Amino acid sequence: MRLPTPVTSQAVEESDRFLVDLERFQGPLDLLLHLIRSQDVDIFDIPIADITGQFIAAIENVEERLTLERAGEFLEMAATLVRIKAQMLLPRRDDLLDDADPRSELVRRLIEYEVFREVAYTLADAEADRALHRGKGYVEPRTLPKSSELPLELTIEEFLEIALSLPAPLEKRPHRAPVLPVTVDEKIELWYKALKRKARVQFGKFIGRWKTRVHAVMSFLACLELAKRGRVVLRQDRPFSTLWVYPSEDDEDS
Amino acid sequence: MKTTRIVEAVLFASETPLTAAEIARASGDLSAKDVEQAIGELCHEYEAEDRSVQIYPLGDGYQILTRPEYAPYLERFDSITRTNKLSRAALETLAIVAYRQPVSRLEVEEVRGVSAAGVLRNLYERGLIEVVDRAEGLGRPLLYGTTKRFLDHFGLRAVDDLPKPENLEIALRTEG
Amino acid sequence: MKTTRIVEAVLFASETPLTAAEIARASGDLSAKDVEQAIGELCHEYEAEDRSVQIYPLGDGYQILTRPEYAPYLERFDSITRTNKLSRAALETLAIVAYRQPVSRLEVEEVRGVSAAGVLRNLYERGLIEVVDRAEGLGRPLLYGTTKRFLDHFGLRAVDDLPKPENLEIALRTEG
Repeated sequence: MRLPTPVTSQAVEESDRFLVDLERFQGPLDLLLHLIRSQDVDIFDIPIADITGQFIAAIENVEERLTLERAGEFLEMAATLVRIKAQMLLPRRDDLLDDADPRSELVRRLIEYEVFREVAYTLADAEADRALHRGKGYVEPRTLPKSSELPLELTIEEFLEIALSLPAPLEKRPHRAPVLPVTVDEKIELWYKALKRKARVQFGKFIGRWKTRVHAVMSFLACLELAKRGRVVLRQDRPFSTLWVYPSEDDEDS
Repeated sequence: MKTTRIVEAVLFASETPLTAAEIARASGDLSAKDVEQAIGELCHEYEAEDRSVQIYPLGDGYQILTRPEYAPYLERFDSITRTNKLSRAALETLAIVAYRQPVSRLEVEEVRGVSAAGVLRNLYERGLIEVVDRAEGLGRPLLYGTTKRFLDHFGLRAVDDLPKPENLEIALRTEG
Repeated sequence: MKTTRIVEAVLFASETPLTAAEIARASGDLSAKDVEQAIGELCHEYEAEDRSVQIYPLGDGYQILTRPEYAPYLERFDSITRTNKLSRAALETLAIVAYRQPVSRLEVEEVRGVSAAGVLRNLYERGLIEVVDRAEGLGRPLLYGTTKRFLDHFGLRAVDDLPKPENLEIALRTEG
């Protein structure tokens, strides 16, 4: 992953001073701020060509040490810088407003990030200060008995009294397989009935009358059985689309 | 820094008794004897100022503990009393698990009407309940049952030895 | 029993910050206001007697902690709770969450210019941030906010204790 390096020779020489350990930096904004702040340039008038060159030089040298994700973050910023640099080279129209400076969005992000970077330092100080205050339990116990090893303070009377105070047990839900309330044959009869009056029946509508799954399953099995017997034709245009049940052409005769 | 104050800080920060030799680890300049002496001074000081804590010798060590007369005030805080007495919520949950096992968290919550996750974890950590199975169905929830420790505590051989719910009242009357 | 002593006993026995209202639970005769007043008196007393501990406000509660000058003595003991210092990535992310809460992962990533998923998960697991809401719109992203534990970790009473961005030195520099 080589970068295009359209950098002036002067910038390349300059950049030697900014060979930096990228691990130190939290990301492309952090590195960029470092380059800007360490040279005392005006953040509102960033010398974009120089800074771009330094930025690319800084990440080029350590590129292979970065994970793909981190490298991507730095490369994205490099691309942004190159784009801004290109825009700066375009002739500016007179009626252009100040805030149309191609750098303005970058400046906004840099300042925003710098504020939070500063807050992070404040937090680090607060953390260090708080860490000097130790609460109870800081000194590691010699042998803290596990609660599963401590003797339990509970009598059978206390336990039973609680058990008695509980609401009556709900009816135990049966865990055995339910006796099937419906049969395939019964559903076949219902299909015949439904199809007698209509040219086609929507499967979903047919089973919608019953709430439980067993009805749907039995209805479907009945359908398959009828199709096998050549009594119905099943049609579904796409997976998961409506399933239509048609009486077979010759069904009228039977 | 005064030795008494260093010893006080160390004793405060420890939850368990520390021996004088252990406390002396706080500073290279301290001997166990210095610590013993400082503890004596602190005891007098706490006494004179009628403080709510005192330094008690426990085993071969020392620990700062609240004075017994403050125990009633502390009993109101479940979180800070460190006895192995079960809370009402824990007892109810244990009773449900004992009588309905194997039982899921959801079933416990249905009976008690409140979230049971914390209480179940607590009972689990105390070794009173354990995961005995997973239910069929959505998410295959864990099913809890009581442990051998639970049975041992009540001198029962099996869960079936627990009085039947319908006999509970009798059991209470006869044993109570 | 004097109120100050009851409050002292309760604070002493707790390992975490307690609010005045929580401390007041110790006795039916106590109000949160009584507790606040007692804490004020105890602070003066500990100050006057040059004790090694003091009562510190943390979040909306209070906790007895050792004074900073005794930290070096306690360092010499093994500790289970020795605080792991947070990384810069974690601190920056926390700063953004603290000021912008409720805030989404995407917003954090936009400000820092780097991926935030790992850091946010880490902060969440440490209990320093929590999910406070879901945003409207595509995918209804989670919105994060800081926790009580965040305040405790940094010794803050409230998020407002953090410096206002406009008061930071940096803001002056950019305007100059």
